[in-house]
Amino acid sequence: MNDSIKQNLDIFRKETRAWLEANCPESMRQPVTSPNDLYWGGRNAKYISDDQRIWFERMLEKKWIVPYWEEKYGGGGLNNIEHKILTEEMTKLGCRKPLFSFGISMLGPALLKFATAEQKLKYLPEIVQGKIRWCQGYSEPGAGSDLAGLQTKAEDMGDHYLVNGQKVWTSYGDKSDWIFCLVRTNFEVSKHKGVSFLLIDMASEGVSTRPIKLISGKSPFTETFLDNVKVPKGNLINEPGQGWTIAKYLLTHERQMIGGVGETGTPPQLSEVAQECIGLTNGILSDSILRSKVAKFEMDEAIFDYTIERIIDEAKAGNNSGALSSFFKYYGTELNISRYELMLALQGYDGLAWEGEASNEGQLARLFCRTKGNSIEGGTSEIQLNIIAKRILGLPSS
Amino acid sequence: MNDSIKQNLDIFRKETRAWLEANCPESMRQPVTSPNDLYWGGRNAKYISDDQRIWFERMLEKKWIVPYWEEKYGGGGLNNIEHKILTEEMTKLGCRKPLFSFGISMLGPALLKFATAEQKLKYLPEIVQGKIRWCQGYSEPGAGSDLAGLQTKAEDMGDHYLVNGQKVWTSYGDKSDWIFCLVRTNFEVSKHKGVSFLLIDMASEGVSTRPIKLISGKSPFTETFLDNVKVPKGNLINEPGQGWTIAKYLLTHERQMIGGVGETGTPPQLSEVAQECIGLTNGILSDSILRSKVAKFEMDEAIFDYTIERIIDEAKAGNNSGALSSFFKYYGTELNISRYELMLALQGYDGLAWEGEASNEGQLARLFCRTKGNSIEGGTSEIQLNIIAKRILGLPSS
Amino acid sequence: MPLIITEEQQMLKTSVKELLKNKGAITNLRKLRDDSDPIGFDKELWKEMVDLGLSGLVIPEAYGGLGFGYTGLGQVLEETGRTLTASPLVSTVLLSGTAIRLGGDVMQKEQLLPEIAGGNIVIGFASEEGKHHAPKLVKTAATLQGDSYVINGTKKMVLDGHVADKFIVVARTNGAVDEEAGIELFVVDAKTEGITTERIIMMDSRNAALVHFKDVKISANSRLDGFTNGGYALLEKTLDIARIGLAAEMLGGVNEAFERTIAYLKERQQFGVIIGTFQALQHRAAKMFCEIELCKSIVIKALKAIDADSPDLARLASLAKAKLGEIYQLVSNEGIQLFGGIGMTDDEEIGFFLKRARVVQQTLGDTNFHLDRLARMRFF
Amino acid sequence: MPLIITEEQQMLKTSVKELLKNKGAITNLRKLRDDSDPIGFDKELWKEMVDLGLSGLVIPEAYGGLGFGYTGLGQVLEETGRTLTASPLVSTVLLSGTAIRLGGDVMQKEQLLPEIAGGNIVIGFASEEGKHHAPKLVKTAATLQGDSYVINGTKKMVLDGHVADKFIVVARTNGAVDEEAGIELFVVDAKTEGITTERIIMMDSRNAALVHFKDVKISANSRLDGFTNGGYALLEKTLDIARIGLAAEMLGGVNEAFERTIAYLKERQQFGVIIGTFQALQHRAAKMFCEIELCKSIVIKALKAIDADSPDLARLASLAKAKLGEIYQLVSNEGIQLFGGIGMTDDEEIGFFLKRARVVQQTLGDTNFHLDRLARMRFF
Repeated sequence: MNDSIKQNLDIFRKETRAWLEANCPESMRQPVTSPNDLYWGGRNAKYISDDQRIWFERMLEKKWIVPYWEEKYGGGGLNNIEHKILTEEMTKLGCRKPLFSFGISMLGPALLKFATAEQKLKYLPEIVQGKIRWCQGYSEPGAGSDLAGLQTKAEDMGDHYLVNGQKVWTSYGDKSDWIFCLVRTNFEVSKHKGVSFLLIDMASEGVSTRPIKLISGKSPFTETFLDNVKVPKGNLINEPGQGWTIAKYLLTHERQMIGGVGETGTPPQLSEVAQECIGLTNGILSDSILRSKVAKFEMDEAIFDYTIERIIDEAKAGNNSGALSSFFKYYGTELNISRYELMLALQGYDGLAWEGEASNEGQLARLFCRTKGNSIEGGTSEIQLNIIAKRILGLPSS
Repeated sequence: MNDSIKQNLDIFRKETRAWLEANCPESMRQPVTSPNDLYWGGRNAKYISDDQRIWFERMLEKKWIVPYWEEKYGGGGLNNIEHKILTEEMTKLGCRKPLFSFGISMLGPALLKFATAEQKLKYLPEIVQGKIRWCQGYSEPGAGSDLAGLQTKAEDMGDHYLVNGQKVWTSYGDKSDWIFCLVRTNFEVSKHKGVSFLLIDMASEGVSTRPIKLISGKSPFTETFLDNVKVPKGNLINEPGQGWTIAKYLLTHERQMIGGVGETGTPPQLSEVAQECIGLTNGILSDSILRSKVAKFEMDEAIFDYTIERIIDEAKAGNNSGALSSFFKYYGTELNISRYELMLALQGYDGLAWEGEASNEGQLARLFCRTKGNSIEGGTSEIQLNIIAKRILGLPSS
Repeated sequence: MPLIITEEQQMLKTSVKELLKNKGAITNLRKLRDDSDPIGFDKELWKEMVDLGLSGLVIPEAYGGLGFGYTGLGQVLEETGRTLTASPLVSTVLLSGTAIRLGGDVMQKEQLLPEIAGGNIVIGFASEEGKHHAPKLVKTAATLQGDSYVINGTKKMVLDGHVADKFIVVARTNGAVDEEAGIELFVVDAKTEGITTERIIMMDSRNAALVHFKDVKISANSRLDGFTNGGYALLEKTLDIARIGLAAEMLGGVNEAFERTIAYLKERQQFGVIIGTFQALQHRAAKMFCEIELCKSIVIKALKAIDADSPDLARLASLAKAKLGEIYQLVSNEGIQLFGGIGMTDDEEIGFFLKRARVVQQTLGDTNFHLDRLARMRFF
Repeated sequence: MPLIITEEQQMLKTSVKELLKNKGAITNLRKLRDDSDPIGFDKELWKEMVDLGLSGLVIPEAYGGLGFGYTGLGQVLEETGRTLTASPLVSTVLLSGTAIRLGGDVMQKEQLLPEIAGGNIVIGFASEEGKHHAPKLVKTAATLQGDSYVINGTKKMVLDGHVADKFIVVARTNGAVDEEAGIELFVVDAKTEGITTERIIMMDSRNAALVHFKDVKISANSRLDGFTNGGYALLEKTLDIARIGLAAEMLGGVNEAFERTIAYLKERQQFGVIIGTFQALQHRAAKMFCEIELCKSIVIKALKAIDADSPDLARLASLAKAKLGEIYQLVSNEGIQLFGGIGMTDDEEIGFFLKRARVVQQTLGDTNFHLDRLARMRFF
């Protein structure tokens, strides 16, 4: 990097910090403690505070809602290095993201890669402005891991598609404005080839949603019903039959998100919980059977963290270990499930309450139940093991 | 049962006991401590003592070597109840079996069910008299669990078969006189249908054996090589192509044997070994991690014993639970493997010696190595799990 | 004593299964939960269970019961475990009924056992005080004042405690916390002054109250003093019997969750094939099958030991509770995982087994507690 | 400090791999075993290893070594773990060399380190006395008499002890058994009067002698007294470094056994199909893969911590030894099972990994020991 570029970047960093310090309200620099703290935009958007509105509006004006998209789409046109500097400075100050949006994280990349120029100009700026809240419609009832087996039908009616079918596991389906869907436009060809990628306005007649209640209680998921929904043909992205290619591209983005979403702070250190809940006899945990399990868990937890460290270091050194995302997904979720099994064992009777203030409305029990989904969502543990066996170890298919 | 029959049986029991007491030498009433204590018969038979010879000869004369076979085959013609009484009385007095023989336990049942009258009269009396020591030739190198994939070829040469091939895992192949073999007589038909059951004199030209050394050291197993061996056509049992049916029938007998063979006395109680090897601190085992493993093992061991008890009781009550033999094989061997892993952990450095007097020539380490074969021989653990999944749980084949 | 049930026990089991199939099914528990039912169990169903004699199964005929034995009660509990039926069977019959039968004097028995057999009262068993089951951890004091005891303390996890008519209260007349000597059991009327209860709704949608005793004055003859070796021995024996009863209930849950999972494996398709054909899932199913065979054996063995008054009761109780705790956890986890996304929804019933498994695991000692106890019994 | 090896370390690893591929292969160990070789390692091969500088890797340049560091030595040990090469690398370089480097005074270092680097001597590390690794369990006494120490006691599991030229002996100058204070390390010439050795052939076909010290008189300046915090601290630090080195060796064994098993799964047919297509086996293989990823991480993390003189060394050493012990056991068991009958034969090499896994598991503390130690470090 030559000196003048470096100098320019130093200036950019200084200016960025100054701007953030001047413009990001104090309350928008506090850690997020619940999903309700976030601003999601959309037709029915509500700000939880004036600070939140001010922060969003200032960032929008600065074009830093999606700083790395081209300016013609409402982005800030920053290059990779500038974007990295901005992110670093925001992290340093603790600035919240001004807008949370599946449009930015999931739909946007697909549009940029696969949509027509016209479609990009129509949808991307709306995403940046937070006008439309998007949700994702891939999974269907009965399909589970077999995403490509989807049955939602989009019939070509000349000037529009007539869509019939049902989607499940739509995050915030009841709060979203539009849904990007995988639909089947052709039943004659092999299952992967008949799939198309379609954008549907959820205000259209025939669209309805129903919340899904999980074993842990309420959830952000809904079912989405599509009943004779008319969709303009221009809402199809790329060619008919390209849906699977687009979906695969997007799934990599989704898998990255699952790792980070829902994490609020670091989980409690099990050995400390153990000391508090079980007590010590002669300096060791009074329940020696549980002690053994906690020790084994903490060993694996510590070494899993070093493994993340190592693999990042290897990647930096140019040692790309692609399919390892399946390892992280599998081992990380299994560890988390073990953590909550042990938490429940350590808390004993106190961990079993489901309602009431003392238990914070059954917080531990509900979290415990929720972790059981970790090894299912985003590709089951079995799927991850299949991928490791085949792609990494090269074991043959039957 | 009417009274006169009952009276007769009481008389039979008294006479049996009296005869055994009068005729079974004291030294033949001592527990067997090593396979070398057993009399196996055969062309090169050696008695380890006069008592052993006397005991065999007296039982032979009494026709109680195989008391339940018909007299024309050299048996004692006892019915089921009489045979049960004899066994019970022998057990009470601790009488050893006068003859150990795969001819009695494995080949005999097959001959009785599948052989011609002539073949029965030729082979069965020789078995009873201990003249011929038989061994079994099923497995082949490279076949493993896929028994039916055997490649040993028996070509029909008009007046004889010409046999070429190789067998492995023949118990005491180097000490036996004849081998009963599965051979392929037809390569045109499906693999199960081309198999025949052939008896081969191991003194024939072209038969040779080589001992198999296991990871635990020596073993009773050999490889058996069949190199242009001429076998009379009369040595084929039943029709050509019936070998698989006969083998399946025999395998049930073999699986029963594996449970019992090699067991000399009850294994040590792990918790006692633990107390001795590890010691206690404040009344609990000083190594609390090992304590947890030993406690879990002893739980499963105790309950496995109750399971044997329960299933016997259910069977007595007419509740026949056929495919459960796979459960016993699987769980029993896995338990035994765990037992020796724990023994090794408990004995620490002392359990690692392989030679030398102090360790009784590495007894524990060798036993440990040997247990690794338990989950392979007699149908691998994987095969047992397949059987349970399909036959008991009714899960479909792919 | 063969490890099989008699024809009579089988008949009982079959009629209970019939009764619960409709009236005690999980839909019932779900309704109680969604309606925030103030009682927490179905009183009408309980009446039918009483009419079938279930409340009197282990109460001697002399006291209005059937004297049918615990092996029989175990069959009933197994069926309530299959259907996850909430009822006072555990609190009133298994725990309190056993304590009174073993430890009551003639007057106490004559007064209370017929009421239990008749299904007229609910009795909460108030023993627990800490986060974990710990029978010796008794801080609650029973202080003798003239011809009364005055009770002070707080009890946790009192099943059906918020609707109980009476309590069996474990309290200490002397000795330090964690000492066996001084622990005694008392019968206390729930309406006695100084008692307050807080209903706690548990993960499994059942109730377990927090019960506070503040200067609760009861007559000195409320103590259960009829057991040979004193209060703590009475408590331990009552607990061992109840642990075995819970293990029987757990066996029902294990069997039901497993059978539902196997049925699902046979029907569910992924990638165009029945998922039950996948070998990795087959092996997991087969391993669960093996473990369940062990579960069946220890439950029947332990139930028979109660009826035979075996000296080996404590060891068998811990084996049963430890093993069933381990396997109910395994089977309920595998159930959710193999049902996949649908298993995570509240609409599907498999999740109810997960929740019941975790509550019953903790109740009267989890696998860790009982493995530790087993090790101590063998002096290691 | 990124968790990757440098180019130099990679080059070293590659040249060691080349050397051992032929000359240090398992056939070599088998030959030593079958010939009942009196030394127990291949002297010629050891000479070549010395020529490559391996004996001097962790010895400072000032004392004739390369000062290359433990991360480098770890790469070498990993390769000897793959080939199961028997050599004095563990006894003399990893254990004794480290103790002298850390705890010797200038004279001791000048006398001994160049000899080690030059591959001229074998030094047995004599610390163990019980059935299990227990650093504080030292009964062997070193009694000061004038300007001599007199050593009495018996040491177990002294690697290469029967061919050692010298010993580092852990002995007690005062204090009770199991006390840290009073434990000291001494350099003792093997030819000193009163020393007898008994060669013990181990399960893994290597040697670990029993060494008896009877009134062994050594000069008072044989003590390693150069370490800041005294004898026991020197012992613990030496052991932690050696545990990490052993973990690196184990990683090599784990990788090799796993790769052989995967290769076998791809080639072996049963019922007419490649067994590697069976999903149950695929999942077991995939789970092993994941565990091995963890193994790789903790080994490099711990090796780097030695070279950085990290205060976290003890915890990382126990993590490494505990995890590698667990996974070497898993992978070597699965190796035998998946090779099937052929895996049980002495002709097939997979069984050698099983045997080495069990010996190295016990050496300097097994998984149980280190999990316990980790728990104590976190005060539970």
